[in-house]
Amino acid sequence: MTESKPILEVRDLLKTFGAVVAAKDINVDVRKGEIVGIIGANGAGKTCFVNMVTGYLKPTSGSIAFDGVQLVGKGPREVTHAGISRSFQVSQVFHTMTVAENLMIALAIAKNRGFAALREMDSPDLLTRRDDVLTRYHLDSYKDMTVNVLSQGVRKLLDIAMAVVSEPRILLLDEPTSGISVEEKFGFMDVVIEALREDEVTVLFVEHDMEIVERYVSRVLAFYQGEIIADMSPKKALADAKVQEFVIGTRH
Amino acid sequence: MNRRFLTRALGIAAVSSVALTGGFAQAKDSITIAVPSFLTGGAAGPFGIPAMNGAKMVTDAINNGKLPAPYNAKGFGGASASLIELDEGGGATKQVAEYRNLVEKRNVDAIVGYISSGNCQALAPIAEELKQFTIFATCGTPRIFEEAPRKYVFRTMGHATSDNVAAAMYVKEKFPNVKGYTGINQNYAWGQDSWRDFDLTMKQIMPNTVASDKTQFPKIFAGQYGSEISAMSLDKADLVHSSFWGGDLEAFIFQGAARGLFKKKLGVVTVGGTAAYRLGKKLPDGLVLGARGPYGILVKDRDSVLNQWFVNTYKDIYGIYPSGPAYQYGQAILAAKIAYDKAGSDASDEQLADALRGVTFESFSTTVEMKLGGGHQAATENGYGITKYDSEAGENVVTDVKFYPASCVLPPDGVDSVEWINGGMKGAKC
Amino acid sequence: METFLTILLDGLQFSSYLFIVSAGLTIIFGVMKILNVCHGSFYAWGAYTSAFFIGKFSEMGLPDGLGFVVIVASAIIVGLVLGFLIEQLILKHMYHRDEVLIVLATFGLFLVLEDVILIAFGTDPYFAYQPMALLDSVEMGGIVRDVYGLTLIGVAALVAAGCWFLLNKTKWGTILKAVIFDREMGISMGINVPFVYTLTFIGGAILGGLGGAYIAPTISVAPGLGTEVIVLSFAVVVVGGMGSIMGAAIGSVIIGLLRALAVHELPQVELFVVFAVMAVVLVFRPEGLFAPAKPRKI
Amino acid sequence: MLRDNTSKVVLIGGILIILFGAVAPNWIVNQLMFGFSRALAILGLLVLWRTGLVSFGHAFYFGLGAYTVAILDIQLGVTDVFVRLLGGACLAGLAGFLVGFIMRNYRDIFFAMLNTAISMVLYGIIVKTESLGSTDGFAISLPTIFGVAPETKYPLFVVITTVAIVSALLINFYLKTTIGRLTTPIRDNEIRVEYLGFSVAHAIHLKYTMSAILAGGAGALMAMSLGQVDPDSMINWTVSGELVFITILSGPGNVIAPFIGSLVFEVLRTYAFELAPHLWQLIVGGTFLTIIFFLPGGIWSLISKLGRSTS
Repeated sequence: MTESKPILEVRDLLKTFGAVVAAKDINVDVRKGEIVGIIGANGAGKTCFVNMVTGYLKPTSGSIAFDGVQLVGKGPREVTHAGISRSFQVSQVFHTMTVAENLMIALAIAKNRGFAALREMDSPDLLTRRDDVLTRYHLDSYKDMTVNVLSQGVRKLLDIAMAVVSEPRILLLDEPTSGISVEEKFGFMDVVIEALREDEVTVLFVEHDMEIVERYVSRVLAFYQGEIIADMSPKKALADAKVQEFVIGTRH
Repeated sequence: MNRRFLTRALGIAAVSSVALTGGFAQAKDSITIAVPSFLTGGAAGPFGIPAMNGAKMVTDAINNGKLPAPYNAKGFGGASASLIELDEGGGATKQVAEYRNLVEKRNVDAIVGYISSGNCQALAPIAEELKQFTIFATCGTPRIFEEAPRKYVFRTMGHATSDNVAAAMYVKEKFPNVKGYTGINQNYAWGQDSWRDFDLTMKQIMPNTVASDKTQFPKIFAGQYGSEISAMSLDKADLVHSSFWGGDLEAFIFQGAARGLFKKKLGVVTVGGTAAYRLGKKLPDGLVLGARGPYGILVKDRDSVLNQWFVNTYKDIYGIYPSGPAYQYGQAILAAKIAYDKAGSDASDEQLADALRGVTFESFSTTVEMKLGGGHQAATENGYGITKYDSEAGENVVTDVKFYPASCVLPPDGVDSVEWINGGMKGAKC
Repeated sequence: METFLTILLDGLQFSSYLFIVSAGLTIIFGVMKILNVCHGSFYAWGAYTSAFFIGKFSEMGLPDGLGFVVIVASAIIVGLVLGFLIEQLILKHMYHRDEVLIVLATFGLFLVLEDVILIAFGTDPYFAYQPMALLDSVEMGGIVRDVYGLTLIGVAALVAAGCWFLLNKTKWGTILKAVIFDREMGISMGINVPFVYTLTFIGGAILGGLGGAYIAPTISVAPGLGTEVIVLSFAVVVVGGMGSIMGAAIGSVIIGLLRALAVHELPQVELFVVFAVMAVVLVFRPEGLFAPAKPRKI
Repeated sequence: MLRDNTSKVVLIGGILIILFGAVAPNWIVNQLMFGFSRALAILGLLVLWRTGLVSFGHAFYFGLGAYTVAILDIQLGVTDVFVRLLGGACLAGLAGFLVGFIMRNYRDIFFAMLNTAISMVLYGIIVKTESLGSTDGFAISLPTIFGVAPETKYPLFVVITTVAIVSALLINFYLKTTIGRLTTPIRDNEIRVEYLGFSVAHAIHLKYTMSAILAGGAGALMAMSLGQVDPDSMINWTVSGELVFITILSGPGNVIAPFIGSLVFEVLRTYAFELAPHLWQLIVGGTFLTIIFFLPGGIWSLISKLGRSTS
């Protein structure tokens, strides 16, 4: 695995808001198939990092290369087209539409690029794919329910499902288990990670819960005050003094 | 399911259309006349309501055979008329839609009225298209009968040209020392035509006067004229011409008087008759005032039987003297009676038009000759006077009233007004 | 020089009138995010109420000076009664709905109130010349000006100063600014937002009524006078930046002066100039010259 | 394209109405012409409304379409109904495309008001320009169809109804395409649409341009069926308000709704004007408030409720 070329190369990333430094000296390589956990206290710069990689925020300086393509300066849409998707800390779904409709729109946008967008949306091919995704993300039973009435957990599943239908090569999950009860979270993560492994997606996810981190990730990035203070295997990281002090210790 | 609803809706529409159109097919012991006039907006009080009052009063008198001779025969060709009052406001396009409804849905027999030149100009071609007998009562633009020959459309009073030619003649006669003139007129057909005719006539008959290059054309119903009054006060011209009417005129006189405009300049208001009654003491003395012909305050004291009947009856019913619009609508209704009396109450639109074309009749205050526009456009005398507040009577009067005969202030039939004025008003008999 | 002074005075007089009316519109927009189309109705009701009572009092032989009391009282009564009723009966039940839908509701109200004026006051115009006659006229820049018209400038300055003081020097101003900046933040700070809304709406309505009541003595108060006003004050607010008092002031001055200049020098473009200013501002600064800062929502 | 129920109803209903027009009294034909002409503009506003955008200035495009017909008629003597219609729709569409570059960046109340502002600029220009008819506007000659000047209004009615049917079918189809489906999603969550890989700005720009074309076509047809244009009835802000009113009255539920809503509006106005000429604004305004408060889904929500309970 180590001999393969990194799919995502982040070099000297800096982000400032006026006098506030939100991220600095960020250097990360991610290889295909890795599942990377991003940990850190609130305000440590995790979401800022995700936002920069996915084009929501423009870095002050530095570079982000995805498969050799420079991402800095691209917006969310172009980053998505390049092959990077994301989910959100607060699920970003279409709340007055049903689960099936949400997925259908996501699929149609992903598959009907360009003038194909002017074709009728409900094609048999897309309907089959939609049902397949519904099954893999255990969303069958909510199919015809409006998002408004669904629990946070189901919304987050839908959020992630919508992010993967474009078949991204990298997926960034921003706190996938936040808002999900303790009893549900392992089941939830099992569903997600299994589905993602099937598709061979490279995953980076922001997480507060160290149990989740230990169980699912192959590598940990620990953030503290905008900087990466540890980049190592989960076992090492959890034992690391700095991580214990600045990440786990301050965790609530 | 949707199909069922559509057929059901169509069914309802069809049934209601039968019910609505069926109700009107009956023998002609009664006729319906639609009377459009301003019922809302700034023109309603000074113009629309008196106009409607005049129409109602004359119609009532005709229905009951109460008009003085020679019009004392009961009814319109024997039929009694009921009026449909409707609002003229909302713009020409809306009026076109309403007009079509009047003709095609409500099946009125005649349409008598309209104050705004914009409306008349829009409706004339529609009336021709629908072949509907229509008498315009008050509107003034000469374009209506000069643009195209009309078959079903009539106007029973003189047009803007006579107002402004008469105004210029009056100025020449009474104020020969005027050096220059400016004007404030509304920016639509009426205002533009009025200013053009006044300007051209002045150039002909008082060639030494200078026209201002900064004449004002505010939007109709603007209401505030502070800057315009300043601009005109600074202008070198010593005469201000205005064809404002209704509320706009009252606001303008009011704001101008407060700022001494009419002390420094000679004010000439061609449609001032309504304001004379309504403004009372607030109307400045010394304005040259017209009423778009021999109507309202200018003819209050004419002692013909018809005029005295009109003035006294109006005063009895409404408590005030009749102003120009009341006369003009009354006159148009009278013309309708004349057409019906001649053609019969069940006459077609075509027969009615034939009956009115080219007639000469004695109206309440004046003689009306339908001799222009191929017998569709009236020619009447036109006159001006000078305002003065009579403190004893507590009301405004006009002094130095002078009338000019129709043949003096209107072009002969078939001659375009602008060409006529520019050609030195050939054939004018003053 | 004469012309210059005249244009300046004409312009300022018209600006003052525009400002009084648009200040109310912009305050309501700033605080409540409502583009209040029936602001034109407040103006019309203010004009009618003051004209009606000035006339009545004059008939009763009361001194004409009372007219000024009537003007202020009319504005307050119209604002209190109409503003309160509309806010409580209609708008209050719509705050959870789409902003644009609320605009439409005020449009519906505007149509209704136009005809209610007809029912209440009839179609005949009213003249309330007494306060204007009382103040006489003066000669300035070679022409006669009515003093009443000049006092309009003072009234506008007073309104502007009052708004500035209220916003910057009182506890109320702090509360208002918090709600203007971010409603949710206001709620979390414990501000009684519904109450602030009611008071703001009434305040804005009073200013609209004041515009009408004060201008009434100089015009023929006739049906339909609200329609023109709403468009003009709308132009002012768009130019100045919606929700900004400062913007409304600057917008009024720009539009007022340019219009006066047009009337004097190039009368043909008089109406067009108002909208041309609006168009230019829109193309280069679509949110207006002084759009208030907005909180980040993501 | 014609498989769904709505398309079938549009097609069959449209043909029935064309047949009905042949025997209906003139005034009903008139009302149908006015209603269907205006409904085209509402169709465009419906697409915008589903996207969460309400324009308080579409009289700009409506008026552009109408005045294009007037100028074509008066300056160039063009009488052909299709040339006039295409001229009006294309010019409005072009204007909409250009203005769209600004509009696509605005939402909510700003979107509504910027549209008003732009429409008022056109209004100011026309009212003050004598060669554009100023306040009076123009009378428009009756259109010819394939070079023939028809004796009655019926042929024009057939043209308008056909244009209405075709537009309704096209919009109905558009709303089933991927880009056409991006209405509620944009209203619900623009960020997600961007992250799914679709440009919200482009989607809105397209919808805006479409609505401009439809409003322009509506204005052109309205001008021809009325035979008159003037700024107060075609471009003033109250006209924009009227268009939005009919949109709300119709409801966003179906492409048939604008046609029903427009007809109801015509009938409402005709009778309000007939029965209470002093109070027609009060009646229209009151209806408006009632719909906003008690029938947020518009007339269509009543119809679909009725349909559900009978079928």
